[in-house]
Parts: sequence; C-alpha cells; structure tokens
Amino acid sequence: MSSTFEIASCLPVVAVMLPLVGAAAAYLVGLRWGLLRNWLCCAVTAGSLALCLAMYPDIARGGVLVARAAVLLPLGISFRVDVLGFLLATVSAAIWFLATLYSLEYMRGEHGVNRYYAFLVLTLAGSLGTFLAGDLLTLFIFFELMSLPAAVLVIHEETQEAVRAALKYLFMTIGGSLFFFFSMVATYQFAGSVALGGRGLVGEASTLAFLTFMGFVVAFGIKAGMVPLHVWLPDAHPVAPSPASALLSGVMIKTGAYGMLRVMYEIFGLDLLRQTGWPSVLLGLSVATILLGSMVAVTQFDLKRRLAYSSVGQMGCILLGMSLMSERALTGDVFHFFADAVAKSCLFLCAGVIMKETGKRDIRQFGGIGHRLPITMACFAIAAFTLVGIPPFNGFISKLQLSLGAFDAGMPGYALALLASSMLNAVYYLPIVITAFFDRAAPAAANGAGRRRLAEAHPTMLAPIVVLALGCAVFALSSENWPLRLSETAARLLLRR
Amino acid sequence: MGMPLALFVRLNYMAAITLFLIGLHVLLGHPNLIKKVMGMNIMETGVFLFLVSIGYARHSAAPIMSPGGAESGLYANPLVSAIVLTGIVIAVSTTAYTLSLTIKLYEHCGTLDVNRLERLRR
Amino acid sequence: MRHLPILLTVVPLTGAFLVPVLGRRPDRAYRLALLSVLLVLACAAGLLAMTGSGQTLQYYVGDWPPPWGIEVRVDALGAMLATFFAFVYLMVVLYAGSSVRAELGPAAQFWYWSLLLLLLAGINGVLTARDLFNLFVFTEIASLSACAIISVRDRLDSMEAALKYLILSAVAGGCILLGVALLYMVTGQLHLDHLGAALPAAAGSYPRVLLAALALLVSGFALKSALFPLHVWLPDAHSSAPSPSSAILSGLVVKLGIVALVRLFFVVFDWRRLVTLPLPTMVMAMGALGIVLGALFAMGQRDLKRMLAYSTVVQVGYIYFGLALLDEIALTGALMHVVNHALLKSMLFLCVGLIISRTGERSTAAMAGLARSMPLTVASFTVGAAAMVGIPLTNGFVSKWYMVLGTLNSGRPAMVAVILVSSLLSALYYFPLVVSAYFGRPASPQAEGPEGPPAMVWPVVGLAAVCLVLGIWPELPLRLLGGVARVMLGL
Amino acid sequence: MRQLGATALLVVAAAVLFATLAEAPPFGWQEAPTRNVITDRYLAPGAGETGVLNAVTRIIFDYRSYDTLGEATVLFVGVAAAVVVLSGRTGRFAVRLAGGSDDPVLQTVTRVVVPLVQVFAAYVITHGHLSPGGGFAGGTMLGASFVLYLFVFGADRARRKLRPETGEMVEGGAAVWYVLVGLGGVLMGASFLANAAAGFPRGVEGALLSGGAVWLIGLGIGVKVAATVANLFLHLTGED
Repeated sequence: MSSTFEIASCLPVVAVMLPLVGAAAAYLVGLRWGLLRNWLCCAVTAGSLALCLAMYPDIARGGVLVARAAVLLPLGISFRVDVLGFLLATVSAAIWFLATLYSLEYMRGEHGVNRYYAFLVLTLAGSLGTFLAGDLLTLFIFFELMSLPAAVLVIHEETQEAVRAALKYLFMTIGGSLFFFFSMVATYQFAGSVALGGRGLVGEASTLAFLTFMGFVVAFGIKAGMVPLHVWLPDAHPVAPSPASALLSGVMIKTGAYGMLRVMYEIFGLDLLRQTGWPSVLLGLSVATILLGSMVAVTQFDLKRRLAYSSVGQMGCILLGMSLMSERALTGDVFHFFADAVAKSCLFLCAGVIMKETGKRDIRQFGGIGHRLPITMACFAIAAFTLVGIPPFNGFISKLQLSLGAFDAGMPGYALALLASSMLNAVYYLPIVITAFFDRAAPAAANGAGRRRLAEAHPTMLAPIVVLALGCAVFALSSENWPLRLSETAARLLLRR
Repeated sequence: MGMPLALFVRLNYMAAITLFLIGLHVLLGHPNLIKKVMGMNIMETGVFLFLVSIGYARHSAAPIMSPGGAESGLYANPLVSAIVLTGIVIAVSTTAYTLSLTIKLYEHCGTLDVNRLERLRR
Repeated sequence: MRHLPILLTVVPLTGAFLVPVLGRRPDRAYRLALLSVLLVLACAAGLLAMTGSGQTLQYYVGDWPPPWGIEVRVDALGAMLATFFAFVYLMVVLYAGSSVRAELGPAAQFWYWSLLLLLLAGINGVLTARDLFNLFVFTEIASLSACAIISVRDRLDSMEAALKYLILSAVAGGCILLGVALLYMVTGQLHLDHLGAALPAAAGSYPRVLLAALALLVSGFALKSALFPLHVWLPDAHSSAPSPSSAILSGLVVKLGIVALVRLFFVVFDWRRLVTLPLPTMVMAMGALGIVLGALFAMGQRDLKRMLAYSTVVQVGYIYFGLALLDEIALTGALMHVVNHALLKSMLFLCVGLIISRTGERSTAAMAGLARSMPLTVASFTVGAAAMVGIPLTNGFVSKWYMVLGTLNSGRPAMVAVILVSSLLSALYYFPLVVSAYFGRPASPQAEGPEGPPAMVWPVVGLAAVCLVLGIWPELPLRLLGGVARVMLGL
Repeated sequence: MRQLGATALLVVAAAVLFATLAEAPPFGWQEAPTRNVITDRYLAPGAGETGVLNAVTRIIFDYRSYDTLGEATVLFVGVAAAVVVLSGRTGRFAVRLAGGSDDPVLQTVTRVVVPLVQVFAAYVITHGHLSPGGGFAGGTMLGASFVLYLFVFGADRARRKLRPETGEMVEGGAAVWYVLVGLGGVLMGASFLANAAAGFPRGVEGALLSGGAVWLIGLGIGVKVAATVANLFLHLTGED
C-alpha cells in the first residue's frame, strides 16, 4: 500500500475553482434573487463534495492526483491529492455542505445575508485548496484565501465586540502568514523548491533551518489555536454566526494542524526531525495547549466560548499526535482530525439551535432544555461523548490510537496528557448534557408557565445536526471503518513505510 | 609639498567651495526666505565658479576660433562653459519660482520668517 | 521606429509647449495632454516590445557619437518603467480631467496640464538618460515641475509645502551638480559608460575626490527620493498637493532618484568596488530605519493623505533596502517594487482623492461605512492595502517574495525581520481603515447617487486591476527585470 | 537648533571638501584629465564640422543640444510655475509699479536707450555662433530692455505693449520652434537635433547666415528667453 503512482487529473483544480467561481456567482445572483442564491450555494458546496468523492476511485487504487496550473505567480500553482488530503477535503466539503444547508433557515431574515453566503463559499475554496495543495506556495495562497475572508464571517454581526475580535483575528492571521512566508522562502532558499509530497526538502540542521521550523510552528500554531498563540480564537469563534463558527472551529483551524503535519513530514522529513529533536518544542506546546484549553473551558459559562476553548484543547491533542512521530499516533492523529471536525461542528450547530430557539447562551440556564429540544440535545450529547472519548464513538478510537502511539514512541507520559484531556472534557461537557435532560428544578423557570413545550428547530437545521451526530457514531460502530482505514494509509504514507 | 602649498595652487577651487558652503549654510540655516533665496544663488554660483575653474588652463584663450584658422592654440575648456550656462538657466528658473512663492506667502502671512510660517501652519 | 527613444521626451515636451499656444481653454489643454500621454504610452509600449527580446536601443542625439554627443539609451529597465509610468500617467490624466475643475482656479487649469506634461518629459528623460549631465538636467526638470504641480493649488499649505520641497530640491541639485563637476574634473567624461571606464584610472590618482563625488551624488539623489532621514519634505509635499499630483509625486517622482542611483551604482561606480565601502551598509540601515520609523509615523496620522505619504517613506526605504543588498534576486525584487509601488500608491492617492471629494473630509474617520456608497473605490483601496501588506494574488506579494528570497540569498537572514515587520506594520495602519470602510458606522449621513464621475472612478479601478494582474501573472516583468539585474551585476 | 545643525553640517562638509580638493588636479594645469579627445574635437580649429566659430555655442546648440532643450524646458517650467503661483493674487506690490515714474529725464533717456539695447540684443542673438554671446545672453538683454521700459513707464503701459497672454504664447511658440528644428533633422533622415549630419547648410565660415540649425535654434532661444524675462516681470509686478 505504501507504493503510490501519480495520475494527472483536473479534478482537484475543478474542485477548488467551483466554489471560487460559485462565490462570485452567489454574490451577483444574490443582489437580485435571494432564494436562488441560497440554493446555488447549496448546489456549489454539494458539487464540491461530489468532486471530492469523485477522486476516491483513484485514491483507493493508491494513486496520487496531481495537477499543475499554468505558470502563475513566482513559482506556479500545483495540486497534489493523496489519501490525507483527500480525506480532509472530503470531510470539510461535507461539513460545508451541511453548514450551508443549516444556514438556509438559520440566516433567514438576518442582515448581510448576501455577503455571508458569498464568503461562506469562498472560504470553502480556500480550505479545499489548502488540503489539496501540491506545494507550499499554493498552500500559502489558499491558506490566505481562507483566513482573510473568514474575517468577514467573524465580523458578521458588526457589533463593537465583533469588530474588535475580527481585527485581532486579522492581525494575528497576518502575523502568522508573515512567519509562514518567511519559512516558505527559507525553504525555497534551502531546496530550490517548495513541492510537497517528498521525504524532506531541508537537508541538514542549521540555525536557519531551526528558525524555519519555528516559523512554521508559529504560523500554523496561530491558525490552530496553539497556546500561547490561541488568544484570538475564543474571541473570534463565538461572535460569528453559528454555522460559520462550526466551520471556523470544525474545519478551518484544522488547516493549521494540517499544514504543520505536511511541513513536518514532507518539508523537514522524519529523519531530520528524529535527529534534531525539534518536535519536542511542539510536544511541550501541545501539552500546554491540551491542559490550558481544557481547563479554561471549564471556567467558561458562555456555551460558544466553552466550545471554542474546547477546540483549543482538541487541537492540542492533534498537535501532540503529530509530534510523537509513531505510526499509530499518526493514525490516531489523522482520525482525530476527522472525529473532532465532525463532532465540533455538530456541537456548534447545536449551539446555534439552542440560541435561536431559546435565546440563551449561558450554560447555567440550560436546565431542562433537553425536553424542549430533544433531538438537538441528543445529538449534542453524542458529539460531546465523542470528544470525551467514550467508547462507541469516534473519539474513543482516535484517543486510543494516540495513546498507543505515545507508548510506541517510548513516551508513555504523554498518554497521561490525553487522559487528562478526556477527563477535563468530561468535566465541562457532561454537566451540560445532564442538566439539559435531568434538571427537574429548572424547567419551570426556563420555559415559563411551567409547561413542557416541544420547540424543535426547522428540519433543514435539524438534518445537518443529525447527520453529523450519526457521523460521530456510524463509522465507529460499523465493522468497515472507512475513515480509519484511510487514516492508517495516510499515516503509513507520511512515514514512508 | 605640504598641505598649505597643495591648497595654494588650488586657490580657485577653495574659493568656489567656500562660496558653495556659505550658500548652503544660509540656505539651510537662515530663517528669512529672501536670504534663503540669496543663499541658494550663492551656493550655485560657487558650483559655477568651480566648474569654470576646472576648465581653465594656464595661458589659454577664450574658446572662440578665428575664421580660416588652421592652427590649434590653447583654449579654455568649452564644455564646462556650456555646463555652466545650463546651470545658470536652471538656477534662474528656480530662483524665479522660489521668489514668486515667497511673494505669495508674504502676501498671505505678512512675514518672511520661516519659524513664524511654520507655526502658522499647524 | 528608430526615433522612439527620443520621442519619449519630445512628445510630452511638444505637448507642454503647445498648451499656452493652442490650448488656452482648459478642455482643449486637457485633450492635448491626453493625446500626448497616449502617444507616450504607445512609444513606451513599442520600446518595451523591442527591449523585451533582449535588445538595447541606443540613440545618438544630433548624430554625435557618445563621448562627444549625448546618448539616449532605452534598456529593459527604462522601457518597462516608462511603460508602467505612462500607464499610471494616463490614468491620472483621465482622473484629473474631472477633478481639476473642482480643485483649481480657471487660470491655473491650463498651466496644470502643461506642467503635468513637462513632468512626464522629465521623468522619461531621467529614465532614458545615459549622460550624467543630461541626467542632472532632466532631474531638475522633474523636480521643478513636481514642485509646480503642488503649488498650483492656491492654498497656503500647498505653497509652504512646495517651498520646502523646492528649497531642499535646490540643495540636492547643488550637491548633484558639484558631484558631477568633481567627477568630470578627474575623469574628463560625462557619458555614464565612459565615466565607468575612466574611473579605475582616476581612482588611482584621485581616490578622495571620487569618494566626495560619490557622497555628494548619493546624498543629492537620496534627498530627492526621500530616503529616510532626508524625507522631511515628503509628507507635507505629497499630502498638500491636489490628489492627481499626489498620485504622480508619490508613485513616480520619488522613483527617479532611485533610478538615477541605480545607474550610478551599477554603471559608473563599479558595485564590486562599492562593497568595500561602508556605503551599502549605510543605505541598508537607512532603508531599514525608514521602513520601521516611517510605518510608526504613518500609524500616528489622522489625515488620510499624510498617512499615504508616510507610507511612501516606508516603501522607498523598502526599495533602497533591496538595492543595498546587492544581490541578483533582491535587486529584481526591488526593481519590481518600483513598478508595483508606482501603480499602488498612485491608485491609493486617487482613491483617497475620490473619498475626499465625496465626503469633504480628509481624516481617517471619513472612511467609516463608505463601502456602501462607494463600493468600487473601497474595493480598489482594499486591493491596495492588501498589496501593501503583500497578500498573495496582489503584486505586492511578488516583490515581497523576491525581497525576502534575496535577503536570504545574500546571507543576511536576520534582515528578513525588517521586511516582515514592515508588512505587519502596513497591516496595522491599512487594515483598520478597510474594516471600518466595510463595517463601520458612517459619521455623517451619506450622499446618494453615484460614487463619482465615471472618468474619476474607472482609472482607479483600472489601476487596481493591473495590480491584481501583475500579482497573478508577473512573469513578463520578472523575466525582464531579472535580466536587468543580471546585467547590472555583471553576472 | 536649526542654526546649530546647519553649522555642524558646514564644518563637516568644509573639512571633507577641502581635504578632497587638496588632492585634485591643480588649477590651470594644462594636462588636466579634462583635456582629452572630447575637448580636442570641440576645439577643432576654424568653423570645423559644425560651421560655428564659437566653441561654446558649438556645444550648447549642436554637440549637446539636447541638454539645451532641457535647459529651455527648465526655464519654461520655472516661469509657468511662477505664473500659476502669482496669478489671481491681491497685488500688494503691483500698485507701486503700475504707474511707473513721472521723471521726464528718466523717460527720455529710456526712450533712447531701449531701442539701442534692443538692437544690440538682436546683434548678440544673431551672432552667437561667431562671437561671445548667443541666444541666452541676447534674449536676456532683449527682455531687460522691456523690464527697463516697465520700471520707467509702469506696468500698465508695459502691459499694453506686451500682453501677458502674448508673452506666454511667444514663449511656448519659441520652444516649439526649437523642437521643430530638431524634428527637421528627423525629417531629413538623421537624428533628432542633428545639424550638419541632417544636411542643414553649414554656410560660409564666419558669415552671419552660417551654422545651419545652430543659427535657427539660437534665434528661437533668443526670442524665448526675451519673452520669458518680460513675462516673468509682468507677473511679478502686477495682478491679472
């Protein structure tokens, strides 16, 4: 399985161009026909998903899809899709489609809807491009194409708070991109190329090489919400509209970790990293990220802020997995990309329903809410269990693999960090679920008039949540765990076994 | 040959440079606008004098040929004269423009003192 | 076709001289100017096509061969800059066709067109000059007419700014002329190539004279191009001029000193010899200081045009920084940035001009909420801001890429920080404006109707479009400039 | 502070420049580096290849005529800039000169002197290729005669002799003339501003009508400079 062959294909280009063109079209159409625009956006995201899935046959055969666009920019643009890129692109396209579907009802009657949809689709182009990029420059460009328009989603409410959060986000993003830029150019200086997919471009350890590595750590760390560079995240994610938060937290921050993964194994290479021990920097930071993110989450009572800090903690797990550098850790790592993306976006979409239907965002007022929103809260519970790592769900598999990987790498101590993460997750997620269903004192106060009234959300909002919740469970329960299989292949490919 | 002698045989240059520096000093340091214009002209005159001095050769004549002459005598360098002529015209234009701005400012503010103008500004 | 190099200057000169004869009515003067600029653009494009194939066009004015007569030479650098500058000029002239009526009195109007053409002649003269004294003459034409297009506005601050600029220009002019005189004294040559050939011999006998000449020339041209500690005139001059003038001054005129110094460093004074002097280090340090301090000053400005003017100080520092690295890639990047900044800064000044004429305010607060009433202008401004920061798909990214690569290539990784800090600082003063334009609440109720006369809006959009095109497809200028850099460094 | 800075600059610059010049080629040295093939050709005996006896005129109107075009342009820029700045002003100075002087002696002398100056100026302009002088010197004299007239008879009467618009048109026209003569070279198949190479007649050595394009350009420059000087004074002394 480790042998691959290249297949020239225009699929990656089309998959990226479709939302890019779709965003512009959506904006123009939306100036006149709102409804048409909404369905156009759904169609575009669904189309992207279909295009991603269309790559599967080739990927399954062990192929790598490559495409080179005409000479643009200083170096040109290229795409290269292997298992890892395929898995993440497909998952993100799927979540985008669901979030767009969810937006149809959620955004009804809001201001600036046209802008919202156009940028929602535009950021899809950015993140697909990031996952499918064949070289660092392409990755950089799409990384920016995703990050900068995302500021528009953050600022959507146009409140003072949103503007401040967006500016903070913007400045940190630009700061991060400068570090990325520096490291990318330095890589080019080392190797005369920035192509991904090799076994390491940076030949030998030097001060500049270390600076390059640290530049990447900072650049991707900012995006991934790594402590201490996470400061923008808890401000920016909660102020966005819920479907946008789901994408920001569910998918977009994953691009940071994805970039780090690619850079570590394909720009620096396993040998160099083993020899120099640079990933230990990342190990330390990721443990700090796990613990700090989870602990701060416990102290937050705003639902979306708690979820945002939870994202920080989960990103810590992902960063930890990649810096352990063992096969099972990597398998768990890639699988956790998938597990966390699905679960976290499910949680944010649930939060959107809760806020929309009850007008509450403070966790302490959620008593009995499960009786009003049974389906939503059931899905919330499933997603929460996933993140805690309770057995039948995805999260259990990824955390198990990660812990096993820590033992493989000869660093069992880090398994404790993962354990601590799960426990803290339990501390801040389970009370929400428990009070929602079992708090008997609160309903009277919460629902007024003491009546238990069913007030479930519109089906187009509910459907995406249910699908995502199923996504948390179905693969883990079936004997044919498709994402896990792909994760294993991806891990082997990264390690070149 | 010591430094004093070396300077003595280049006295013209020294004088020209001295003029240049005096002009520069007035142009940058003097607060009065009219004096500044004068400084500008003195500075430029210094450069012209320097240029003309470069072109001079001992016992040379003005570079105007006699008709039908085939002999080549020793003439001053005509190129520097041409350069100076151009330089003078540039200096004249600059002066005319500067003076017209000065007049305009004087009519607006009633002063030629740069310090007071600057204060009026902000 | 042989005469194209000289037509670059002769066409605008003729246009300018004809204005007081034929075009005493402003609209006729405008048409004359437009025609001249179009012709210049055509000539420059033709020259670019010819030099693109590696040709260098030499033209002996009056048919006198070089050491006796004056040569005008168009190389790839000259042709490229002339083309882009002429394009910027065309856009500015189109814009000014509508805006001068509001900004200038009737008597000043037709002279304004004449002065604009004279400035274009000066610019093209500097770009094509191959004779040191000729270079000086055209530099003076450009400086004087640059001052003149500031003081056309009958306002006290414009007059004062013009006077300040004029006085410092005169100082610079004096220094340059004295430098030329010293060089001539010890070499007896004025043609750049011949000067370069005669210099090694002169360096044996008169090393100090050459050093003094170099110092005078560098300080003179650095003053004219506002290298950091010598930038004091720039913010006043560029912010108090009418907007089309600001666009030209900031976009094109400051580049002339840079081009002149490029010629001096790489044609006259052998750059390999310069490396042994502290000069490159000094220029680099001044450039770096200009980048950082200029950005800090820019952040403190409440006036849009002053902010842009300080940003010019930053960008000039940036270009000098790239030149002083004396590296092929960095040089390519710096020259590319000359083109990029010309397009960007003139576009930004025209944007701000539109905003000022629409809102009647020039403070940064005037931008708030403008995106609704002026979508095209604000979109163009956004492109400009993004390019200043160096975001991919804009032309600023391309030059940044080359600058950073060149800095690494020349073995100075620590200096990369300067470039990156400059980008970050640019973001800090441009992006809040963009965000407030899109999401801010307008301070005063906004006027209804179109965002401005189409003749003012479309040039801005056109410039922004070229910035994007160069960002996505920079291959042609990069190829040419890479060749130029190799030739200049003698590789 | 400004004073102090300027003085410091002065001291440093003086030290550097004097030290530099102690090394320069001595003044009046007959074998100075500036004496080379270039000056030899410029100083060719007789009328040489240009048909011009005055070697300085040879350079400014022939060998380096392009610089002179630039020079004329600078003059044009300077005056245009000044005219724009001065137009539409309140005219605090204008009043004093508008009437001129009532002194009959002054007026009579001026009436006599002005034509003499003008004739001499015409001589200087037209003989620039043969003797010291030329377009610039003669043009300035011609302009000065007008300035003299203006000072004595006042700006109002001077304005009647030469309206500012006319002055500007003459100035622009003369500059265009320069360009046209240059383009004549192009039309005749040579380069811009070519003289003998383009086939302009060199004429008889030492004759008034010799030197080809040099003579034509000199004439234009004379007119242009005269118009410039006159124009500038009209604007400096009065409002529009």
